[in-house]
Amino acid sequence: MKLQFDDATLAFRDEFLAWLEKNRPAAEEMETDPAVSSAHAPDWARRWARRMFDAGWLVPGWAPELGGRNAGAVETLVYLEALTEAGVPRTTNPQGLGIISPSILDYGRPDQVEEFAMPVLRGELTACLGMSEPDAGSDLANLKTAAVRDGDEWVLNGQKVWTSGAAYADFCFLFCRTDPDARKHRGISIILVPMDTPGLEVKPLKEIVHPDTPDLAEVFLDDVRVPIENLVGEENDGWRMANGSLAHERSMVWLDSVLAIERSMAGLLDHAKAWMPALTPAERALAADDVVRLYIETKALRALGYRGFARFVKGGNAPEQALMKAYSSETSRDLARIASEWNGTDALHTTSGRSNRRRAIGGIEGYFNTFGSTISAGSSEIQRNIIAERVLGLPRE
Amino acid sequence: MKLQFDDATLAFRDEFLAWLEKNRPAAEEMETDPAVSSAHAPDWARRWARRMFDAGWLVPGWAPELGGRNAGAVETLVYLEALTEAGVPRTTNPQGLGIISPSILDYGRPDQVEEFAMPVLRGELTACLGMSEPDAGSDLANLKTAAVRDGDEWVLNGQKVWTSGAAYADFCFLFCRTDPDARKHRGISIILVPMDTPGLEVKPLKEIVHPDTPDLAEVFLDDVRVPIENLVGEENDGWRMANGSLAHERSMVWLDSVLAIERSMAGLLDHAKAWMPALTPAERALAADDVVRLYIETKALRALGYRGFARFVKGGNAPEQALMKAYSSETSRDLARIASEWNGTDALHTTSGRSNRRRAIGGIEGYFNTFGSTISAGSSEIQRNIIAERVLGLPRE
Amino acid sequence: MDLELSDEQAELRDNFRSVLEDCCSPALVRAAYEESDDGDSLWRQQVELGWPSLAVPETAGGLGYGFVETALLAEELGRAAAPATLLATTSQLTPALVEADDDEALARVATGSLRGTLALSEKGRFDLDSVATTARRQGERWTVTGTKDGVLAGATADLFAVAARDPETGFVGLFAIEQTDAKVERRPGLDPALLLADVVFTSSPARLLIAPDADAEARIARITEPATVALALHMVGACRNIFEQTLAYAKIRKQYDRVIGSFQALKHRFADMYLEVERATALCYFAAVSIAEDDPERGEVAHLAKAAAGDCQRLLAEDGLQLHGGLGFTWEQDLHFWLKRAKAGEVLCGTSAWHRTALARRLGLASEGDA
Amino acid sequence: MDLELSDEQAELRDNFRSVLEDCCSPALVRAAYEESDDGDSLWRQQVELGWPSLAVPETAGGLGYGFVETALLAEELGRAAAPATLLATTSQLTPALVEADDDEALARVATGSLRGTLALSEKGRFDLDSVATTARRQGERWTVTGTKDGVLAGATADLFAVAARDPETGFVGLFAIEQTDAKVERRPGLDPALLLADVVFTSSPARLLIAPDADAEARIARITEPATVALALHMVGACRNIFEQTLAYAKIRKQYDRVIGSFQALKHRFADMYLEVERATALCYFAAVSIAEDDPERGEVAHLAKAAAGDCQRLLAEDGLQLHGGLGFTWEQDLHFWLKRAKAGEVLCGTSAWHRTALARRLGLASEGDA
Repeated sequence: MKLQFDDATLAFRDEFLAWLEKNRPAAEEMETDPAVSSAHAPDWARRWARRMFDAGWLVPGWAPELGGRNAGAVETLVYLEALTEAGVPRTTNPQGLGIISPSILDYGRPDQVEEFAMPVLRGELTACLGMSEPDAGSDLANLKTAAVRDGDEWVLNGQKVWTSGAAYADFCFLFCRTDPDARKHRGISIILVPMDTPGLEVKPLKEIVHPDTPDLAEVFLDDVRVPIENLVGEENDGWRMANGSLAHERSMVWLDSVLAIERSMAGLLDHAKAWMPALTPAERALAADDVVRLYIETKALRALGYRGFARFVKGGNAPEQALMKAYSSETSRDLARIASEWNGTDALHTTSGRSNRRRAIGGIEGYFNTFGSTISAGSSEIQRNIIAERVLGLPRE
Repeated sequence: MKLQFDDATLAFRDEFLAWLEKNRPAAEEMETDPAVSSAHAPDWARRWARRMFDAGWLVPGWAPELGGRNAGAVETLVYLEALTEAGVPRTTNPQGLGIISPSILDYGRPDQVEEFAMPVLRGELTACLGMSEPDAGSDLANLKTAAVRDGDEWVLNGQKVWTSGAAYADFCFLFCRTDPDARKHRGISIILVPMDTPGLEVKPLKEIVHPDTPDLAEVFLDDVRVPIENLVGEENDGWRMANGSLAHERSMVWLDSVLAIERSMAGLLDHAKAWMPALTPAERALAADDVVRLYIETKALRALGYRGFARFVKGGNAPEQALMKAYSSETSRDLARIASEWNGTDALHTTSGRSNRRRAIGGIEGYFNTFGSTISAGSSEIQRNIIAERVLGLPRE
Repeated sequence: MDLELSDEQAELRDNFRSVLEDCCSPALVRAAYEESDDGDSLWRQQVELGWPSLAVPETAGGLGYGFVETALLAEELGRAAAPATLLATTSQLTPALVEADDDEALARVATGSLRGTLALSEKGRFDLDSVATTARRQGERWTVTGTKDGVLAGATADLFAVAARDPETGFVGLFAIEQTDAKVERRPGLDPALLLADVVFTSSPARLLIAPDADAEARIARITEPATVALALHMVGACRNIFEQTLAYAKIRKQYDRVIGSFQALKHRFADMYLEVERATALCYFAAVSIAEDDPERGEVAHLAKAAAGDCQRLLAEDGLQLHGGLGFTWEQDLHFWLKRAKAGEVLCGTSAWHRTALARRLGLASEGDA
Repeated sequence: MDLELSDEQAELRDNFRSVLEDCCSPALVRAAYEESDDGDSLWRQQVELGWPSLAVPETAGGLGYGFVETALLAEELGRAAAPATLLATTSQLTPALVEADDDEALARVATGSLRGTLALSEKGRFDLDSVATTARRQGERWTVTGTKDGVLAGATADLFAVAARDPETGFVGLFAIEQTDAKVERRPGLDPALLLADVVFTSSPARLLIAPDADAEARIARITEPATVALALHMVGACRNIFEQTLAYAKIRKQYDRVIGSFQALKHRFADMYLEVERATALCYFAAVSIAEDDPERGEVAHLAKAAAGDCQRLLAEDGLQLHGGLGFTWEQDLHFWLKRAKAGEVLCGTSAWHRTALARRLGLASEGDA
């Protein structure tokens, strides 16, 4: 165990910080022209992606031709922390950069890499992930959207739901059923679908908070035709690729959550000091204790995350990953709840605009917003099943 | 809804209080010669039972020949509260008075009533309930203790566990399997077994608290022979009677829990005032809040209990009963936990003697002691299943 | 002690419920969210039904019901997530006018020609100690200056019952101020149907309801207690609706080819939610009957009720949303009306933490200076 | 930052564990409960293994390991619910002697000829402000008068490191007092293997370890921090054992013809228990390495560790016992050794509430006077 990074890692960080200082997008342009969806790339974001790509800072762990510099895991960790500390987003299209491009690089043909993956990396295209369906929820095995081969085209019919960024993305990395007779997990394929293909309709889903800037959407596919070569990987091999896609960068995903919670915690500490004078001494002690409990969770999340990361780097098992998903999303929710409960009637105020979502603290609206994480990408309930069955070896029902 | 009892009820209470004042056992004799088990009746307890029986105060709701006075439900409620407020136990053999005698009265023959039920009511005999078995736990359907008919005798073999008071009881109200081929709930009978029958051995089970005065015991039956006429009710009808037995006085069971928790709460309030000066102001606010939360639970338990009781009196459904078991036992546990957590190193002290068990507050030992209620007679987990399935109508798995 | 509704009370509650199902549908609530509809048509229907007159004494032309009935109405209004005008008028303005023996205003309430609310909270604090608004006397006339926030149904009130401090004596009194003499700033925020407003008084002419003297604090408590209990039960009504919707959903929604309500972990959570709703209901009813009978413990029960309602909203909003999954997260589903109503109640009429600290003081658990 | 054990540390931990499985079986712990056995034979074996010398600097004849290794030993001793002599000697007495540069006493610790502990707590309070025990100087000699309670392994200590206040300056210092100069009252209580005692000093001759001056508080913190973190990890070690026993039981115990571990509600509780144990372990390791590296944040980490250990014992003792059903409630089962060890730790070295309030002060969340 050790607290400090070694000299080589610190030198790597210094190099990045120096580059970042010179090349980062300006706070004003980010403020003036915010990303309003998880697949929306304003001009500054496109320029920023390209600059990162060219300098080998986009995905440091990858080869230079893919926007990286063959950095190690610890270096990547340090890089991600530095970006967060600087308040600069790595991308405004996280699914594109984190899941879709890597999957195409892993399973796609060279022409698909050229046409879809590289443009996403260079900030020229954005992508959305078409997985959830109305009756399938977290359960990919119940997928119903069908792709039927008709000559040299796939004909797609069905409906996706909870598709982040669908209204802004250039193409969709779409999971569909290509063999209606295969059972469950078999018979699923992945097809690349440009969002402007005729027959494809996006209907934004307003959320219970910030209904003015919806990010989620329903995607309806009515005889949508795409070339046969838009199939990624092998036909009916989607389930295996899905597990690959979603596992991408999993070892680092905890960091985003931890950093986000640390930011919220810093906000809560400031906020708390603002409430304190109006409270009675007894209330003050209770409020302080609520905040301290969350402070402990924040520290625990980081400590847990680092332990898991250390095991991952050593090539070992990191059961902390399943834990981190449930724990970090619930901590984030609890933090928002506590922030609102001590905020008096100010907790009833709402903000507008997507860019304000993360910044706002102390509102019940912000509390509701956190349920995005406890519900999506494997709900807290599913994470607990995973921990109990896969990590602790309890029998399936 | 109303807060006050009507005049007739208040008159009933006054009558009982006057009688109680004159006839109650003295605090000193209860102190000097305490009941050390739930089937132990010291001399004063036997005299007290007889006095209650003769005066028609033992079970006010029953007919005079059974020790009652045909009182109504509300009157019984008032009577039980008055006893508790006076600090006088209604009986030192609660299973005998509350479950076993009523069951024999309901299902037994006149000679069994004369030989077993009435002596229990008059304080001449005590009884224990033989239900749990090592592999059956709360699940009566897996009962294995067998009774085989041999001429005019039952031959019993098997083992009971968690039998309260077995070391002091005069007889056991024993559940056993009389038809080994019948499935599950069928084939169970009830037999009355004097505890001094050859072949019956009682092995006290020391608990993790107060190991010096064990109340629970294992009961081993090795070719234990009792007369054929000791069968209660019909052969193989034990399951139906069990549901009857356990339901006895169910509408009032909540009251015992509520009254016990109110006593603990009063103790906690006193205790809390003793800690407070040593604490810092911030700790004081946290301790006060812990106590206040329990105070709210105590009030809620009473309010819930009274609502359920009111529905019961009106002949309606009282889903509060299943709730009350889990909620009251868990509140009692939480109260003991909080009392120990603020008690500094004094929380590590232990007491000895059964009579001190309930009185002691502030010890971790007292906290452990409360698990008797969350585990036994249908654990909190089972209560939640019951609520979900029977009250809320969620499907069985 | 009988904490179950009498047959008459149960009938009244059922009547409130079935009428509100008709005249206060989710579509009407949605109009408050999406079209800034203040629920005027609902108010007119409620007036026709005589509901505003429910708690008005018979001497002032009302039906003269006790507080239990007012509380039941508040519960059903919460179950409907109704626009808040009637809640504020019956549970906040009416007790103030009753305490002040203002039969003239009460008569107007009874006929539906006067809507109003209590304006107490300042800077989000619901205790009299925090009242900085001043009331100044010139001869027989009073004027009030200050700002009140989080005023329930402030957007539709004709009359405000305003807590204000006489700077000369330091006592807080209660004053009636017409809407036309105040500046009302709407704050639709999280739950637009609450019709919240901040209200600014600038030397506003005020009519004395409760004189700022040594008795005033106790008299104002006789208004804030029912207001708090009604709001608590209102929240619990919203929570019970969340509970029923979530339970119904769990009985039909399938995951992994099973109805999700058959998963044991969810069953146990439903048992816990059920307990939380029943527990809060029982405490609120206990509080309501204590106030109705003017029991000596009435000062304690409002704290119990609001603290229990706080626990209830915390669990029900959280599990209700979580167990609905993505569906509950969408604007088009109605669920969020009740989620927001339940949570918004937490910061009105004092948070549960505030009520718990007040209870600690009553129980003698705070040292001098701990406040 | 790397919070996973190095290969060498993992090997050492495994060694502690396997040795303790042999020489500190549940039967040995039972002897402490049933036969007032103080674990002397265990102590002799531990001395043979050189464990008391682990944290003693090489200059004083010890192995000179850092605090991480001491913490790992404390964790494994908790996993074994071991008689507490070694825990107290390595995590309480040794840091005191190291801070005082007392190489002579350290050398005796290293050879196993000196056992000892910290005597700080009075009336159940573990903060220096609560120290009323006095230290009086006459020439070069000090005498100490006062009563310490809840002294860990006080029953077997040869030497006490005693916090006492100089009434002249008001500062608290630390003093070494021989067992023969103290009156030791054993308090076996809940967990007899903790060997707790109350210790009374009456003008007891005392050797100065840390002078009662302006620096003393900071220097004593450098002793109480490792003592607290070691105890926290000791509790977590006990909790991990409870967790593993309960998990194993849930995999074989059947109810309603199903292994109880297949019920989803129990699965989710196991997931929560697992989180609680992993979370507390991670924070304790973080605290241990911060102390080992003398990080500027070391003053904060002991609070984090002990508060997390408090949460951990609360859940694990409760669910561990509950899910074992009646079986866990019996004396003949060993489970209660760990239940009691885990819970007893909560009231030693400061409760979790006390550590949280200390953290609140450090974070600037308390106003002046709130303390």
